[in-house]
Amino acid sequence: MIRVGVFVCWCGSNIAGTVDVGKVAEEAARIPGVVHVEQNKYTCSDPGQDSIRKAIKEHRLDRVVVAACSPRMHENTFRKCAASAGLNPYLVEMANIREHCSWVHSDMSVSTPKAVDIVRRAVAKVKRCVPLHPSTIPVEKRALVIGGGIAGIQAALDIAEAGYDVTVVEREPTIGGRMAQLDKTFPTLDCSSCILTPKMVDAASHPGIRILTYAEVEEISGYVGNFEVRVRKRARSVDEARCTACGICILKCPTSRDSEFNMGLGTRKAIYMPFPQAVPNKPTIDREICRHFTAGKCGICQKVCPSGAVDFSQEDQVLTEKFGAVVAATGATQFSVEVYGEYGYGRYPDVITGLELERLISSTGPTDGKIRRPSDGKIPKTVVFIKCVGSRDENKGYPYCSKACCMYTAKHAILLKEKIPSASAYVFYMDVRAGGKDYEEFYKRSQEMGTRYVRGRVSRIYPLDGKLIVQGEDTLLGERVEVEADLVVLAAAMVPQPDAPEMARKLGISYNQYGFFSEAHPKLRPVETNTAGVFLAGTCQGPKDIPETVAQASAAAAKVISLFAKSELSTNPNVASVDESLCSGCLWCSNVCPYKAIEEKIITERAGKETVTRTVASVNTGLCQGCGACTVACRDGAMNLLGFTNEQILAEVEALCL
Amino acid sequence: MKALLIPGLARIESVRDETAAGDVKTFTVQFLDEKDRFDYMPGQCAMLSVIGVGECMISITSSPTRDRMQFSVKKSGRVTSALHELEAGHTVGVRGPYGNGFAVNEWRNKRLLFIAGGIGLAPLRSAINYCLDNREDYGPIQIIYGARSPGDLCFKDEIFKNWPGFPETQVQVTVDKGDESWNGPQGFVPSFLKEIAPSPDNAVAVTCGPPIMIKFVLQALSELGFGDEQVVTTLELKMQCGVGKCGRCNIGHKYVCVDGPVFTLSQLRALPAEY
Amino acid sequence: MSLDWQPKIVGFTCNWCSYAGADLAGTSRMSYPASVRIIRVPCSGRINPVFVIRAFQRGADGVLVAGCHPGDCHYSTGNMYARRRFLIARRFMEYLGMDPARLEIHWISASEGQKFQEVIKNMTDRIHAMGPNRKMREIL
Amino acid sequence: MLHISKHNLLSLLTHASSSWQVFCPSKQGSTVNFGWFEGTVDTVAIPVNSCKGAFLPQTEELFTYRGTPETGLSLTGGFDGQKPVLIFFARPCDARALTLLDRVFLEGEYADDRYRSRRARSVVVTVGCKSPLDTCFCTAFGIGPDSKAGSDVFVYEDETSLYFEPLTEGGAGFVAAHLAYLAEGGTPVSVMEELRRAELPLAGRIWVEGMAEMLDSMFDHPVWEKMSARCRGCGACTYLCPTCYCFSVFDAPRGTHGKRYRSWDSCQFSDFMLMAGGHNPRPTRKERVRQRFMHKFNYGVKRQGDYLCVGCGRCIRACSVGLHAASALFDLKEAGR
Amino acid sequence: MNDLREQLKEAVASAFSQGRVRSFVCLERGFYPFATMPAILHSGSDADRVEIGLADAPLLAKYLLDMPKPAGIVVRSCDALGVSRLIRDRRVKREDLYIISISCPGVVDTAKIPMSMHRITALEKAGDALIVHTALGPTELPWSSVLLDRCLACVSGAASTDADVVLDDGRGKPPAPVDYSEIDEVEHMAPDERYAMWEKEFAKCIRCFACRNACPACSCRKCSLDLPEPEWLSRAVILPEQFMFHFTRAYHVAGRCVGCGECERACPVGLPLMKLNRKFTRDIETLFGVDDARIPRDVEVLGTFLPDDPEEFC
Repeated sequence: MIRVGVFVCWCGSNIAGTVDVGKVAEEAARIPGVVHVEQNKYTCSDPGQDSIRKAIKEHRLDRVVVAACSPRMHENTFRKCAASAGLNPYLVEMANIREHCSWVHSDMSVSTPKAVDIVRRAVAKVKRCVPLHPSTIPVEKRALVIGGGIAGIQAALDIAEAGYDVTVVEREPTIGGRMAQLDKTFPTLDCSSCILTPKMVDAASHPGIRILTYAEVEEISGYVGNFEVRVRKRARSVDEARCTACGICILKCPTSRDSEFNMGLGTRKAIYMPFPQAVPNKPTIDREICRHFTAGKCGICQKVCPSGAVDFSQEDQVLTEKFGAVVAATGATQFSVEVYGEYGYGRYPDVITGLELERLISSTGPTDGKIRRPSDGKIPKTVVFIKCVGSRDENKGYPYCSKACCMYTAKHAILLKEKIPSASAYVFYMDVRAGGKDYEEFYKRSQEMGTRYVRGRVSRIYPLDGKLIVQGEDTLLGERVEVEADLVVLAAAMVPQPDAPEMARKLGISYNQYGFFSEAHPKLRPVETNTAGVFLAGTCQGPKDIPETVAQASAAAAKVISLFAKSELSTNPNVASVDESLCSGCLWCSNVCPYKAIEEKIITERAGKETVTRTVASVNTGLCQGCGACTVACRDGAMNLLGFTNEQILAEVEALCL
Repeated sequence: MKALLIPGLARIESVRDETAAGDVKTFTVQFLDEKDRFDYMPGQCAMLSVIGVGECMISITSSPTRDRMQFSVKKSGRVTSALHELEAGHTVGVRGPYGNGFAVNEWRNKRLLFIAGGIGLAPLRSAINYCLDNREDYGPIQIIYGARSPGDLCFKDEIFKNWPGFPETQVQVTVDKGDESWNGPQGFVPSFLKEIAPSPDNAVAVTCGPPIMIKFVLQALSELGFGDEQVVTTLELKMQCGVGKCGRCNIGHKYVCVDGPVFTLSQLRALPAEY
Repeated sequence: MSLDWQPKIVGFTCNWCSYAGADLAGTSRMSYPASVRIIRVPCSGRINPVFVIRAFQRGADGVLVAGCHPGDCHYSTGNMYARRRFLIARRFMEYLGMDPARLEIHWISASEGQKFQEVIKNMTDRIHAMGPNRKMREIL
Repeated sequence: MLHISKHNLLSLLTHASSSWQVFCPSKQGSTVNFGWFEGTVDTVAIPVNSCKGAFLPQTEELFTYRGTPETGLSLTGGFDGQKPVLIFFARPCDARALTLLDRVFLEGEYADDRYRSRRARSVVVTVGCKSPLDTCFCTAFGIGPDSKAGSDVFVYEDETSLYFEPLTEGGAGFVAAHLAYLAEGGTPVSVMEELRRAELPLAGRIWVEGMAEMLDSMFDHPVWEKMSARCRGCGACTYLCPTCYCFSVFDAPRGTHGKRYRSWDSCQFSDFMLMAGGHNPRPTRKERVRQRFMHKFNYGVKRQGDYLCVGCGRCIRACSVGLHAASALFDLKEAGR
Repeated sequence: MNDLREQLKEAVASAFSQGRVRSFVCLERGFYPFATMPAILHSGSDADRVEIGLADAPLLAKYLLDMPKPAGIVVRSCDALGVSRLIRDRRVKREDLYIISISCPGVVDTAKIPMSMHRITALEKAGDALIVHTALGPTELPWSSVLLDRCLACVSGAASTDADVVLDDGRGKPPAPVDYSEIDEVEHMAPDERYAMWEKEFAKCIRCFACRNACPACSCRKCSLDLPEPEWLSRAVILPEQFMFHFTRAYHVAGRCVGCGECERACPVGLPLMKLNRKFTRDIETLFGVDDARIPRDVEVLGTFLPDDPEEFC
């Protein structure tokens, strides 16, 4: 006989505060099949779990219902707990009486009967649970890191250091990412390149790391341990093996355009390296502007190249390779500040973004590290910084806090004072957020150096006699403020890459309403995604500064390493399953399978006195991710989803409607 | 007028596992309401209900000479599986008695040969105990019983201890395949029967078991010289009402539920070969 | 119908978005009427329209089907099939005489706790105004 | 003879429905069906279904239970206090079919209490068949447009009126209860004559004498294979047949309560005989079609003493592939020669 | 007409003689001389039995399931769609079939012949009329007034071209214009009124499964509605279950119904089943931009999607 134990959790007062737990327990005891009910203050705690283990043994329980929080929170906890008491972990079902009940209803007279219904549903389902056993799949111990910024570099180095091969795919001609564009980093003000470029070189020279630059991931199929990835390595038009990076080609190239690396503040050639320390240190021909490709003329670079490395005939290479894990480190980009018409970005050349200022400050930048304003190259005397441009603004930008801007603005103010001691700096801000080691001190330092922080929004900027008049309000003093500025710097928010949703689809992961990739759990699984084997590092997941990015990259690497430490993986046993006796073999199920996990199978069976063969559907449990779309496509009722069977769902419906 | 298809409620007094595999259980039941209780004869059946699941026809394995009604049930379908989930103290539905039962009165003073395989001993057990309880009315009793393995033998207390203790009563047991604990005969029931070669003189042979066994036992019996009138067997078909109304369990014009389940071989031969 | 009659709404939600959205409503303590009872399925593509009929048969006054926004499916395409299935199934139920307001289909993401709250509030209000469902309903 | 103008029939039935449950034909969408009186009646068409449902409803509750086997149970299934059934406008074949059902459900050791209590006080009002259909062959079974077997009241219909002839005490009671609607006088002699002379188109083609005996030796005849080849395996013929009565019993659990029902079942369904272990004694349509016609024309004669067919022709109209009692009798006759 | 029949007989006979088929399903004279019924032939010598089917001709596709292969079939265009359905559902293989397609002027529904003309002895098509012969003499009825409902929505009376033999006498009924007015009518009713209408219709349903068993799109080895567990459908014939049954049946053929109307013809109690099926068909055509959803496709409408399918849910 089925013996269900129901464990009703108080969750301190989280549940017991608004649900009559005693009454729930009392009603649970009346449900057919329930032989044991108990209440616990905190069922997830050690004593709580112990009591489950004890009850399983004492009351010979063969099914367990935990009426507590969301299964997304603790289902695994209780499955492990049951397993440790010798019960198949898939004979556990949770009744979510916290998130779906006690936390959303305050009236006990409605929340208690609802909790009882929820428990009844769980009992109805668990009675139809059968023991499930994970199967195992092999793991391809090679990692793919998408994105060669600091997150990708760090993750690649850590994984490679653990002895596993890593491929880094970067769509720019060089790795380095955003960090390479920065001058100094807060709060220590050490030189960004000085700490980044050694890592770039380390990565490039590491025997376990292969870097594919100027390359993009086109398609990812397969599943954890066994991803198949198609990468398009775009034609560089330069034979990397022959090129000696002498730079003559770049020098002689007659065509140029705005430099992306310098945020459009300088130019680069058609054959170019984004910056001198680029890795790989090989030029790339931008076929969009190269006259050889646009007009069929020129070819100077080829003529001047001493090593014959320029190769116009190079074609894109498409590589298809297997990987066991993927780290998405695709980074973020800068908010398009043009939408703030009042700031005049785009109309007034001396209104720039933070990243542009970085390039102006940087010694490798277009001004060789001298802060000169773009309009006339003059050294600015008064600089206004405006924070929260595109962040914390539901009207024109995004509601979230971009997190790094407070600190980089403080950094900019400090650097300004260092470079131009006579300059004065104004920072218009909403709040200063300086949580983080040494951050508050750093912010203070910028104040101590004379930066004037004005709490308030800037309402308008307009040019007057070579100056920019910045009008705003000091909300602390309640007065209008007007600053005659030479340069205005907008602290633009970090926003997701425009193609992040497309990348998410390739990766089979979800993303939030802004386009940042979603982690599996905001607190407990911050670097994992809902697709097993795909991990997140850096700003693709949300705005971050460098230390946080690097930490997350290492965390993602650790996840990959622990995945690779196993020679095989056990798979989620909640997969589709075919009742061959019912299957008519129409294979409509395979049409709707997103993982191509359903194949045709020929079976032989006795039909009366004859032996006949017929076609049935067959599920590859390694590929099946358990979505269940096939079950609805199956009219025969032959396709079922283990753990979410038709029987179970119908029983749940019935239990809820009693 | 008594409602035809409404079971009386009965309490399960005890549940006994018969086989090592746990696929056969014997349920002893007691009606909750005395007015639902009914008298029956060996070989008769009753509809057993697991209320909320369904009903199935089960032969009554106890003898009317004993006071508690018993059913031995092999787990095979939905209802019997649900029945196997029940324990002492639980409630089942019982209605009956149905079927003709064994012609125990016609067997008086005859030599009785019972041949059973596996759970097929259940209906015969009722007759065997009935005859043993009226021992003086019957001639020598010979019981030949077999199962797939020693663990599959039912009613072990009776076949090994109780029955052999009666006068002129012989129990011979075989298993298809023995194990280390088994030192008795091995082999299938029909060949075991042929080895023993009981005499057909003034005898009635009663057999029950899996269809394939019955088929070969019937052959063996006629080889041993048993006439069709001397051979009795029981049949099993899907039943829904038990009272000859639902139109399901017919073989030709005979309904197993009311005209059977006990048939002589000569009666069977007169029916279409549908079963 | 008594004044404090509370409709019974059976909610089928996908595990990744809508169930999580309901969780978020919980963690954010967004209160809503205690009318809905959720059945968690992996994906809206797992929800058989027949389940909806069964819910009405057994006594549901309303049914909510919820999944990830199209494009955001954890399994990439499950909700696309769900959308097709329910586009026609919902019309068909209406054709059979079911009041369309009793079956609602929404895309609720994991971050839309508030949307979940609003959906339940609005649905409950509408169904409350209509009274208990009697169509297709079994009387025991 | 007492008679009523056709115009007043509805008021009579409306009145009758206060003391009887009236089961009569009425137009339902595109067809005329027997069913419980809901304010309309159709006296012209022969309904697609038979009136057996008044006594053996397609689905009926046997009992409601509360509790569980584990915690204890109570059953409630009271069946009494219902109004008696009035079949209004059965045809002679229908009335005769009820007498055959009676043999199954009322005779022998196990009478069916539900059937009996519905049948006990019932009144069957039968109308003479003035215009038999192309599908009618009741005369093959000794029934005719004016047969009175099984009827309590016989009705003669002319252009304007219905003439009531009570045949039994129950019938007389029914007529007596409705005297207010009935006028005295006249005998519909011409209608009677018409009924007597009515000729059935199939009469010459269908032959049943000796059929039962002939079938004794035809169990393994190849004709079954041929006949069943076109069978689609649905239950239309059996469900519409006035003499088919097979049923199944099943439970509908709903948590800690539920119901046990019985519902018509059909020997033509593949799982009718499917046993728990997976064995099916009638695995193909051949066995199932044979069972149906053997039951009608052989087993029935042996058990109930008569053919379980009244030649109403409903199976002819029901079957989309022309496999019915008439074709079967015809084919079997050919085969048995 | 006779020419066509002669050609057909010949084609069937030669299918056997050339060893192309082991069995052949066609129509033969029924119990009533003017009606036809399915016949499964096993030898060329039976070819004489073959009839074209003027009246009450059942559709044959589904018989292919159980026939010894290779199996032959004679199809009119509606039946050809059924065969195509079975092939798409992988219940039969095209290479196991030998298809003879014939043109069809429409099939008479004898139920549409007025009662007053009973005692039919023979039926005859003469131009645009049906001549009903009875004991009282012949009567002429307009051809279009006596056709089966399915012929009124005919895809095309011309012989289907996906066949091994095409016999077209050029007298096939022209395609019927698509007409969803009966669906519109129901849609224009108030929900309660609609519900009441279906309640009344479904109350007639005796759950005999004639519709399912006749349907070429209902070809599952074991219908899920027959399963005891899970109990999708209770055996209790009560209204909630009738709705469940008719919803499920129609939903299972949604996007797969070939519009042959055989379900409706098979229904012994006259349920307007095509009103259910065609609701799905129409919605599928309008919602998903499918052109004539009756035509079987390699990927079923519900087995695919478009990212920009109509978005009504929010």
